[in-house]
Amino acid sequence: MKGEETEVELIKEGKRLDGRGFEELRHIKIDVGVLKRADGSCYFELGDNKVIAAVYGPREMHPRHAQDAKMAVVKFRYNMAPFSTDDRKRPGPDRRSIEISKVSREALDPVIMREYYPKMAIEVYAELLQSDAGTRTAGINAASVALADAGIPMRDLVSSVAVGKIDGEMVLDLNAMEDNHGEADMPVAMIARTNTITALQMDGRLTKEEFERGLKLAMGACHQIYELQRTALIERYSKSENKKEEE
Amino acid sequence: MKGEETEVELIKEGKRLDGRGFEELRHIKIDVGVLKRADGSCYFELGDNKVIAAVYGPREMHPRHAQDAKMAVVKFRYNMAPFSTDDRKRPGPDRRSIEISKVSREALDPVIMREYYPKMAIEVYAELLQSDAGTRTAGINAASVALADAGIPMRDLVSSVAVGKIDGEMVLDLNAMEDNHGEADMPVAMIARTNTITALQMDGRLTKEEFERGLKLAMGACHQIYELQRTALIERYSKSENKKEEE
Amino acid sequence: MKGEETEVELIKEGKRLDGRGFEELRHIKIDVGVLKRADGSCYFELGDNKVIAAVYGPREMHPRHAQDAKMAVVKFRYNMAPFSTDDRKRPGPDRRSIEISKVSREALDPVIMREYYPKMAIEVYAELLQSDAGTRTAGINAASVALADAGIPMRDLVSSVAVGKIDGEMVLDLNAMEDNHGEADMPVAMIARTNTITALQMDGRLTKEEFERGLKLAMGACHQIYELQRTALIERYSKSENKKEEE
Amino acid sequence: MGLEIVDDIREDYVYDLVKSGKREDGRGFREYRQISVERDLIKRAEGSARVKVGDTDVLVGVKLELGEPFPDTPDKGVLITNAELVPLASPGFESGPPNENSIQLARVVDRGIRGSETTDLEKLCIEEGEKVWIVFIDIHILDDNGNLMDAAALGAIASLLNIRIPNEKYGVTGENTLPIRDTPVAVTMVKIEGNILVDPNFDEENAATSKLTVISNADGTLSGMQKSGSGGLKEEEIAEMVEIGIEKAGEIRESYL
Amino acid sequence: MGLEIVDDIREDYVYDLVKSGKREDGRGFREYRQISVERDLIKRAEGSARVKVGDTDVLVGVKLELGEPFPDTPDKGVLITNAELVPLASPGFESGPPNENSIQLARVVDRGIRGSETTDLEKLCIEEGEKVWIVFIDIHILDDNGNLMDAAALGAIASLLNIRIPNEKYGVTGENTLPIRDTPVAVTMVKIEGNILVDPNFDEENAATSKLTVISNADGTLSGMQKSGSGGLKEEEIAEMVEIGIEKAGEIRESYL
Amino acid sequence: MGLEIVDDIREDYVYDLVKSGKREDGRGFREYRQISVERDLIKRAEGSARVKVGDTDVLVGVKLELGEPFPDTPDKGVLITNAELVPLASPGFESGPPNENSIQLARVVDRGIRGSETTDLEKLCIEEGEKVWIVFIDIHILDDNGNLMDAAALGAIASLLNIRIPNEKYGVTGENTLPIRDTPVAVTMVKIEGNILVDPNFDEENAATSKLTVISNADGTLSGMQKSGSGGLKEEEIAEMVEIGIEKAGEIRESYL
Repeated sequence: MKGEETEVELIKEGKRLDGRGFEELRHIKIDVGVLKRADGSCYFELGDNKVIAAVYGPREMHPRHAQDAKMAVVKFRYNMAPFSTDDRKRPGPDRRSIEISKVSREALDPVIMREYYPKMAIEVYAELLQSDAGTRTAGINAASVALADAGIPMRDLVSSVAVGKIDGEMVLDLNAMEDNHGEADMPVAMIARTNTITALQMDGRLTKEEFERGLKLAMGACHQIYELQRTALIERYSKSENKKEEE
Repeated sequence: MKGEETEVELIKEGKRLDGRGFEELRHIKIDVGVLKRADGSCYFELGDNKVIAAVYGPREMHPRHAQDAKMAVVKFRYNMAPFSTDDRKRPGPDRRSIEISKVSREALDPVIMREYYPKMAIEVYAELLQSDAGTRTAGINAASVALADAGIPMRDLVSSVAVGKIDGEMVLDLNAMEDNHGEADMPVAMIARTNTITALQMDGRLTKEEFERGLKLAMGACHQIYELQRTALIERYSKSENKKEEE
Repeated sequence: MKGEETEVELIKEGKRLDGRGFEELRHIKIDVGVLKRADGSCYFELGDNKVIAAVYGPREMHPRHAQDAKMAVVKFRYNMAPFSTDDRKRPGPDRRSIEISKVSREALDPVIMREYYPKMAIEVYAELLQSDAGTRTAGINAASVALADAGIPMRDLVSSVAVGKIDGEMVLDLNAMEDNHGEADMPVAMIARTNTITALQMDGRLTKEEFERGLKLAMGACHQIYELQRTALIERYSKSENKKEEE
Repeated sequence: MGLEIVDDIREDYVYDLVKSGKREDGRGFREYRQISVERDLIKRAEGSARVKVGDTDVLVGVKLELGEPFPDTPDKGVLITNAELVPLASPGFESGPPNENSIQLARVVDRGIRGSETTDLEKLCIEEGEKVWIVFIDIHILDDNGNLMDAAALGAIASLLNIRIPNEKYGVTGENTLPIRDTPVAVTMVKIEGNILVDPNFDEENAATSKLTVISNADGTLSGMQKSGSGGLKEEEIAEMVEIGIEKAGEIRESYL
Repeated sequence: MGLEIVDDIREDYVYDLVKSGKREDGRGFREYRQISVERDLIKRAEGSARVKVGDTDVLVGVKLELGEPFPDTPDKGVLITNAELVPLASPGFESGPPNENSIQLARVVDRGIRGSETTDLEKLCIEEGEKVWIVFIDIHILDDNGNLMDAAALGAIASLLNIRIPNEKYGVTGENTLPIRDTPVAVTMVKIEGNILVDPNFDEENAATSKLTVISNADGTLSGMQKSGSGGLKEEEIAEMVEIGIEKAGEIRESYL
Repeated sequence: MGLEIVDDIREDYVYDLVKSGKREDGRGFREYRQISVERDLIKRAEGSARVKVGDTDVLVGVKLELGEPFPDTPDKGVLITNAELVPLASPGFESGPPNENSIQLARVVDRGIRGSETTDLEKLCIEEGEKVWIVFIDIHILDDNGNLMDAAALGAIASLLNIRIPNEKYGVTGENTLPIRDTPVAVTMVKIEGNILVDPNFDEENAATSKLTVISNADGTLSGMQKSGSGGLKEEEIAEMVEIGIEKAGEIRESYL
């Protein structure tokens, strides 16, 4: 969405350049509990996006004056590895990653039972190892699973995906090529069970009708992702159970 | 005072380029209580300088180890808006603004009854919205009134003005053109009632006699400014009183 | 050791360019107690290296959460003055100085009786005023004497020197010319009385045998430096004694 | 701790009011506070606007400087939007580098302008790949009494509408004004106790857990949206907010741009 | 305070084990944990390797960009090694600029590569004094379970061994691979209760007061060494560590490079 | 807290002494401590001077590098003055970026030099608009026992007086010395209990609420002035201080420059 003219033809014979249909997600791969030091962790692949999320906590909140006497403070840090992007990304937070960290934290806040841990911190880290558009949605999906893996009490999982407009069509889950040459991009996060939207951003230009269509499309895909997240957690849980039994 | 030769003729037929006499101030406009969130505030115009000052406090001092057990700590932050200068100013403090903040704080310290509020902080912010030489004096004038508006106990107001040397003459209240091409600049702050100098800087080259003449000139002008500051505060006070009576 | 070819002939007729033999130190000068404000201090010259070290403490450790409940924390700050190098050094820590600070602190830690001062800080500052290769060893030597001058309880002094390889030969105490065009550089710090190595770095390329020869060479030179450090401290001590007697 | 209790009481007060269909300042749920837009106050800037929405007070200044284009858009000018939540404006703001709130503010305003292709960035190119105008939109918050977003966005577009390009100062030739193709307007709403309130004041903003900013253009299309806050929104609530956002933007555009 | 007691107990546990000739994970003193090297996982990078040593997990990516050479080496490319101990990898890591541990990690890996003259920096020059390849070696720690140094150094050399030079992307001509002249391997050892243990895990690293990293090349020469920790080492201990370091490096080189 | 009480006692001690016409170190009110100026200690610098005023110890080094002029003065060299209050010099100094005290110190020294047009910046131009000498005056404080300002200013002018321009190192041609047109000298005074004391030591500086630095030139003109501290001064006190400042500057100039 760089305000560029769409010079590239992104849809050919009813298919997108990577062969997907309009309402088709990229391939998704979820591994739970991939890190040893973290209290919870998740590796999430969305097409060529590769992200690892880790959760630490609840633990003491520093600095003290930032504690909340009534509930845990959730910290979220979205970070791109220097080699994750086409041009090397300078290490450290930039304005984009600071905004994404805020949006991601607010996407997860509604499901975390923060009131259980007054004055504590729950820290969530999402490291982008490879990026191909949609990184913030991949990060939220990974973080949601990592929170569950860490045993943080949650009302439900959060699932996230973007929709966008390319060549005049509303399509699901833009890749980098589509994002760069498309007309609009709209990341959404949702609590699938209650259809509650917890993150919503829009960028580009859409009519009201396109927006509404896009939102429905995203919500449907969030349900798909939610099932994949649940399955991954159940597998992980049953593995640990089996391990225990073996012992 | 950039060490530049005076190539520009700054005085013509006994008048300065903007038509002022040697001992004439630029127009001054003072509005008290212009901000709602701040505990006290003041908008001050000096020619083309536009500054807003706000005061918060007394309130708890952070960090604790910077508290003074015997009196309140005054913080002063002089800041130029990015659009206030000819070339855009990069946001954030630079060396010049850090020095001006120190000088301005020390100009105000002598009148603030800091001993009333041990361990507390009194925070003063001066935002320069448009600059035309003399910004630090405008900032001190505005801050002094804002402190009074915030109800901070004060021994008196502080008034401030610069004098300088242009085309060999000592004149009052340099504008940017005069400052850039003049031979010396000398900002002064004073407690008018007791003729106590609380800030004094000099830059450029002056004889002892020129310096003494300049100082007298500045002191006289501080008395004028003091009257304007008092009038503005009285007006503000009577307005509030009227309001109360109407209720 | 910049991975550069050795184009410069560094050894002529069995002597180094500055006339030294292979196993010869540069001239060393040690002055103890050169600063008044510091609790202990030492000026150390090693050839053209000039360094002043100062010690403050034991005193309260800030911030608190960095305190160690069982022993004092030693802070070490190696800093180059902007004019100490061929090209002006930008003020402030860079990656090199941060690493050297760590290595120097760990070189001194083993001799400081840190367990005497739980929760306290012992601060060591080494300011490089002029540099000519071997600055970190000069800094460690100076700091070690300054710690003793400050009366910090120590098991022994630490002595430090570098060895290196130039024109195929292992030599002692490289100067800048030798360092820039040499094949390897290896700074060593040692507790002379017990022959305990407390710092060891190597950079360049050495065979195992060259390394072992180099280490022996460095250890021998550390004994020489140790004697000079002791002598300087004894002189300082006797001077203070004489002063006392005179009073 | 004392302050936290006060915050709780204020929140409860806002909730109770809203439940009985009222707002602190007597407005209707769909009603903006008094808006004013003053233009060209800052003569050192190439464009400026001071926007007040109730007691919220925002000064936006636009400066143009010559610089190099980005390598991937060699024929376009550069737009940089920056917001400073200076500590003058609120007891909660602190000195220091931009925090997440000021960054979000700047980036949402920026995206609204880009999304609508408000400025024709190609008109800001002087020499392809070499020299273009860099347009700095600086948002300076003076008094934060809630809903900085709408005030900042309005200030930005109002400033852009009449900038004077400083060709002479920089010794280049070209047109002196910048054609503005659209006028994106931001409308922010919060959800409190199931009700949608436009233009939240400070207490309402604090009390609400969900906030949505909807940026729309003269033709009713959307050019930006941002949900914030630690709560959720339902699809139908969002639809309603979009509806309201477009309508209110139209009213503001008509009155103030 | 509670945590400190736990630390003490863990340390004592490690000491007791070592005294009885054992290690937490059942290894021998001279035994590495299981090593794995996965290459080219990151397609945005010109070279990459994920190295696991036991549960320690490090991802190294190499990116090449065009830039200017240093003035004193106008005919050579530039090598920049950077390490990020991101807070994802350990409860003890914090966000923020690189601290002394990450700086030391990056600098020791960097010196190992330079010392062995692994990369022929002259081959990275495109136009003398004007345009050279800048090689960024970025070490991204994912899981710190001890001995980051060896994993990072192995990841760096494994990444360098098969980088693809992005000539096309930058519109220059030249060879597509970088000849690697040597393969420095780092071997880290700690001294605990008078014993030398290779490849310390997290608890062993914490319990030990002295650590030595020995970097050596295919021909058995040394190209880097770094002692760390607040304890000392004897000459004969160092000699033994160098011996072990060279031997273990040979084994790792053979199996994984 | 303990420290604050000590501070109070020291302050009272200084007050009592001054009231009875005395100073801690036995000096008269108008008397400087012993001054020494050592030149050219630092051979890596193009000029240097170590100035001691009593136990106050300041090292100033001047480095010249080639660089670009400022756009508004294309035919002039650039003078940059920087001061570092390194934590070695005082228990009160902290590591980190320059604070307001070090910035004030550097800026007042800098203005003194500029005000007197000490250096002919046009002589430092090599190629108009392209290449000029950048003169870095770096003030490095070694021991702060009061009155850093006078020591730093004296070190700066003493360093400038005999700099060697490094034409050869940078491969340019030109004169090897810099003509110095004037010799500004700073004299700092404090007011304590109604008395004016020159060259305050550390305790006097802490005890005084008002301090004035007067910088003057060989011909008795003033080229800089700075009041600091949280107290006020009367017109006649300032006049007296200016008088003393010019006189003392003359004495220092004669003895040490």
